[in-house]
Amino acid sequence: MLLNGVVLAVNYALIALGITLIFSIMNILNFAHGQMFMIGGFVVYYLYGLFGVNYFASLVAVVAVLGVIGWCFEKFFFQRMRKMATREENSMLLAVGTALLLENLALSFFGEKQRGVPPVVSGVFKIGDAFLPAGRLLVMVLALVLIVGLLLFVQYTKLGRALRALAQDREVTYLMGVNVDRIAALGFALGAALAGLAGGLLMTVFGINSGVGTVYSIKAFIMIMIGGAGIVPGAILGAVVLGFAEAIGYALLPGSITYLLIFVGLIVFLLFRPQGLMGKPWG
Amino acid sequence: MRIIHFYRRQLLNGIVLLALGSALFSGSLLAEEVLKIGVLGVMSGPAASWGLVNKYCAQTSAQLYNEQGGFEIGGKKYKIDIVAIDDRNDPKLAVSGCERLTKQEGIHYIIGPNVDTTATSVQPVAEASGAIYFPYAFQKSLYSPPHGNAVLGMIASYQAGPIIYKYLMDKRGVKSVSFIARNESDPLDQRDQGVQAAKKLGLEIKSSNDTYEPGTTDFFPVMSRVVSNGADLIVLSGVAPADAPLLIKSARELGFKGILSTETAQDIKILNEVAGPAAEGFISVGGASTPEIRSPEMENFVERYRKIAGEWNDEAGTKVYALEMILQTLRKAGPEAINNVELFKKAMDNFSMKNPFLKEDKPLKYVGTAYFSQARQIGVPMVVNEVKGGKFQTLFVGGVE
Amino acid sequence: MDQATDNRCPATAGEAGGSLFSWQALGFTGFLLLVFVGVPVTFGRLPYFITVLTNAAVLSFISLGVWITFSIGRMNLAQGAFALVGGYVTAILATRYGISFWVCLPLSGLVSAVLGALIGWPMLRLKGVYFAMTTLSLTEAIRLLALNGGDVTKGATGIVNVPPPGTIWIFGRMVVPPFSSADPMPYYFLAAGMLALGLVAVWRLSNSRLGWVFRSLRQNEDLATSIGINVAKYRVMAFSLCCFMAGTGGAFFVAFQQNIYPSTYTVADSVNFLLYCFLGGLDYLFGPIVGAFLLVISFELLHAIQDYQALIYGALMIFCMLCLPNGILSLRLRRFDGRRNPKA
Amino acid sequence: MPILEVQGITKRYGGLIAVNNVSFSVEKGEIVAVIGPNGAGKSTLFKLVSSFVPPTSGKVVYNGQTITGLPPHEVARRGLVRTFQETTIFKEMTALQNVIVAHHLRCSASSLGIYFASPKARADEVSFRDRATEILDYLGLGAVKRLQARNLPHGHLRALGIAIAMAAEPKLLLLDEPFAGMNLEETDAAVEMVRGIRERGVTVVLVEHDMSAVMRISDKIIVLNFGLKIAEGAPAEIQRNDAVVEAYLGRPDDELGH
Repeated sequence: MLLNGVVLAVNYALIALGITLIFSIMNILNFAHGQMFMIGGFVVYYLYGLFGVNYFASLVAVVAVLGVIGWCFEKFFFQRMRKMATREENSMLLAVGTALLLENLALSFFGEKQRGVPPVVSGVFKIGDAFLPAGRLLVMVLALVLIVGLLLFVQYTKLGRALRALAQDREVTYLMGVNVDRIAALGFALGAALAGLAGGLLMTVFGINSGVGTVYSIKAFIMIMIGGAGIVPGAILGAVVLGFAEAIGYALLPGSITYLLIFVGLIVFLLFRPQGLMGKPWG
Repeated sequence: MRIIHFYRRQLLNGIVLLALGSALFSGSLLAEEVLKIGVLGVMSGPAASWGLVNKYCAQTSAQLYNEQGGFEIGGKKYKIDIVAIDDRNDPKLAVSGCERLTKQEGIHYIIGPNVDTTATSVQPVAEASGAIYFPYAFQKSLYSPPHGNAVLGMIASYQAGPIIYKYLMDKRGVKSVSFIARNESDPLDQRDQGVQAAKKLGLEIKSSNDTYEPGTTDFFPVMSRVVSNGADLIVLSGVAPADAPLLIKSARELGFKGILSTETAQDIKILNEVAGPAAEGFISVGGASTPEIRSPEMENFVERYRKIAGEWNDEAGTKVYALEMILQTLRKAGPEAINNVELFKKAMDNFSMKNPFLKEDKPLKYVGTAYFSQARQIGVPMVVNEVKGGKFQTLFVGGVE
Repeated sequence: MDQATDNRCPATAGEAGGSLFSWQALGFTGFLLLVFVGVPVTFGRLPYFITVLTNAAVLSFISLGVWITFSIGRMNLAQGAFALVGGYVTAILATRYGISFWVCLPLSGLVSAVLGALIGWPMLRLKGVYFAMTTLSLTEAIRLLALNGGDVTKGATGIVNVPPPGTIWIFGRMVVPPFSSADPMPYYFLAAGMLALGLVAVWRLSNSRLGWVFRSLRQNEDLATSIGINVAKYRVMAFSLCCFMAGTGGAFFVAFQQNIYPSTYTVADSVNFLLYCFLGGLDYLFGPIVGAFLLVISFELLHAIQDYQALIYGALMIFCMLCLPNGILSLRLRRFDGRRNPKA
Repeated sequence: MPILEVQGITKRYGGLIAVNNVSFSVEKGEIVAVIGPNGAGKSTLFKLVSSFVPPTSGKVVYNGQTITGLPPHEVARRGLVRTFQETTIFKEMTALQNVIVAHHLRCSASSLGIYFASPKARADEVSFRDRATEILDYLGLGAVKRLQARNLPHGHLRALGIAIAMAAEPKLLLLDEPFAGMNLEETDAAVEMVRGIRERGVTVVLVEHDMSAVMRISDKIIVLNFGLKIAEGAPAEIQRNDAVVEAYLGRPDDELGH
């Protein structure tokens, strides 16, 4: 049960990190995040599942594809919107629109069926009373590596620092001579790539279909709300909380009651602590 | 200002194009006698495959008949025109879709909708406008008097359940059972019926209140609860084709050694892709789809279906029946029945023909009297499959009265 | 631009009473004529169109509520939740206690409004994304509550066979004929009536001082507090009005479809209500109506190109958002400004 | 009786003490200024007095009644009205609409009355419009009253902020940095404006950074540093006060911090 919580938490963290990255840079809640996750899964399905490309090479392709999608979204949609719109709600609704577009595109191109791929590794580990299939372990390890890699990247590279600066203060970053639009597009691409990677990893365990997007988007929202929107450690913490809440809840209660409690808990939590566990107050 | 004008022009162009497009599409099928059949179901979103399979089946059969110059009723050949509407599983859209089919298109025979929510929503409209519809939803009130316009298109799980359980008790020594259901109207209903049937047969019910949310992807937690009850058999009640392989995989990964079964149709490709070897031994209900019992006509259909839909879906083995039954019953009832469903209903009562999709010579009838006290169900043969070596293998063929 | 805006809303409430004869009123009269005379005469024989228009009318009625919360500067994703609450109130009262639909309809709105006030009181302290996310959670929470409601909501099996609205007799005269599913016309009239009433009510609200107070909340809550406006009170007032509309709208659909399930309103529905407002234009009272009618009708029109229906629908929406970020109605206004004020 | 008495008010944020046991009083008709270097706690004190932030301890007495703990709109209703440091206005209304809305407290009609445009509500609105026009004219905004507020020139924005506050008919007006970012000429005009407000019978408390303007108009000055009151007195006394001079001149870093 707790082991399962760990596996869930690590994977959720990957999703949450992507969405929190985009949020911190642009103050946009990326509604299409789940759809990006889904597309990442499909890229792996086609490359690894159908054409027999090496799994890790497929993951690299996921980064490339989603990076381009994210970059285009920011470049052609959100940048434009920010310059034209008079109300802050507009970007958020545009994000909803992009989610709808991606989902419908996926339905047209990938079809409606559930897809899966052969396991990358097989076997099941038994730890005490708990079972840990090797596939899950692999996904967990890869996700952990990615998370650590991302944190190092944001902390120590030039681009990472520019992203952080942008997240803190748009104006100042602009004055510092950084090309804000370009960095923002790169940030969006990075966030999208993370969502896609999460999809590429998790699809080996759970499979994928065109309709899963919204579910993951909502989970991502819950996580960053718990942790504090736009805060990197907050996203990880949020993922841990949600992962364990789900694992423990499902083990003790019927499924729908678990989520009922999670939602009610989230509402009550936000009422008392709108900034999340680690975040600064927003708005 | 110029920019705005530019966009406005584009917008206008778009609207004109749209209008033109729709005019073209509706104008293309004129000339001969046309028999329009409606398909109403969910064709987008997570459950899209249910409605899409209905649509593809109807289109495939229609294409096959139209190539032979149409379907003959009362000496006249009719081109079959399929009008499909996506209700997105939204009752609001189902109602307006049904209005559109019945009132706008003048259609009296509709295949679908796919779930209780939408099926019960279209009931008043269909009855008021004199249309027969073929839902793939199990709510009994749809088919029982005083309602009489709905015809169940498949074997209901509460019909298949007892037969499967009995078989497994006799042949596999199953003594206890656990249920897991998708938390929606139809599946929960199926589970309750399944539990009753199992009790009647004397099976020990180890657990029955585990459910999962539509949209769940990680079934590990819920499955570990079910597996821990230690039943010989786990019944997946009303699981969607997308969920079944994940459930099976989780159960096997958790070390479950017993039998897994479901009472709904599944898709072998999805099972293989997602569950892989874990799908071995999984028992499900299909239509006349397994290769060993198919007739040549069915083979022909399968091939054409592949062309239209891109790939075969085993669900289609069940859903192929609806249009065939509509057409054959119309032939028997005569051309007046096209616009008068009362004649159709009368013809249903003692309708019988050779099942064209089976190799074996078996009759195809309307059944369901035992459940709905009137014959409001297509007598689809109940083929129980087991996954063996990545393929469905027919365990036995049963039927419903 | 600025001049024109000022002319559009000349002052606050004082003059609104006098503007009854303005072009707004004229437009509204035209709208009434179209809805109650034009449509029945033109489409009376086409029940399918009538059903589509009925759907669009009630959906825009519900969206009007969302528009009110937009006017206090909150993105409300809980409208689906309150529509569900309203729907269940009607369904339960009508099936279990046999209460007439005509009593259930306002009652559903009232229950939703009270619930909205109770939940809204603490929740409206949140702003921006946080409010949006909390309301989104609420939509899910209410759906799950209905799913686990046991005997009260009948869980996932839903409540079916809800009787249609009955006859109204006043002094022995039949004022409203019984509704039947054979004829969508009475439903259409009811829907159109609700929309017209809702429109007048919200129009009145938005032109009165209350509307200006709401707008002041959107622009700056602290400043509003500093001049003595009880921010919390007006926020809750706006929100529960919004919930009232959701509740009555939900009740209508129960009577129209004669059933309700937990999945009747989901997050997708809540999002749609927002989109209707947004596409029409958040600054215009007619925004949600234009948006809802356009989206509902264009979705139906796109049936012609079945396979790509959803795809084109999505693309069209993005196109509108990018080219008309302030809504479709902003087109008309910009042109209007351009003529009067060539330099703008 | 003083119109405002602040008694030992303290505000802590976590371990940080923003305002530490500050007391002072303001007589009717006075102009009192609170000054201090950046980070001295002026803004916090301002929020404490206007009840936008609850104090950790101490209380504020206004017109003989304790107002600590009352919601800020209630405090405004009693006649203690604040302005904002930034150019806080209702950006998407015209200047006139801004001031008309700000008459909210003077509404004699109920919400329902307003909704149905009862005669009372109509009379209200007519009088609000007249009064708003009068206030705007008085503050020199008559010519721009039909402009969308967000397009007003910078200097006018602060005047509009004050006009909004005046519409609430304050007995005590709290001005937050009314001279910040102004050049000499503008400051002169603003000083005249503040004097004019006092002439209309309004007591003024202002928080300000600009020493010279404050020296010219204040009857009394209170100096804060690190949350503590370090001096209080007439402008001339303050100018001679060593502690004040040190606070301002001895720590040039603070000045640059903004």
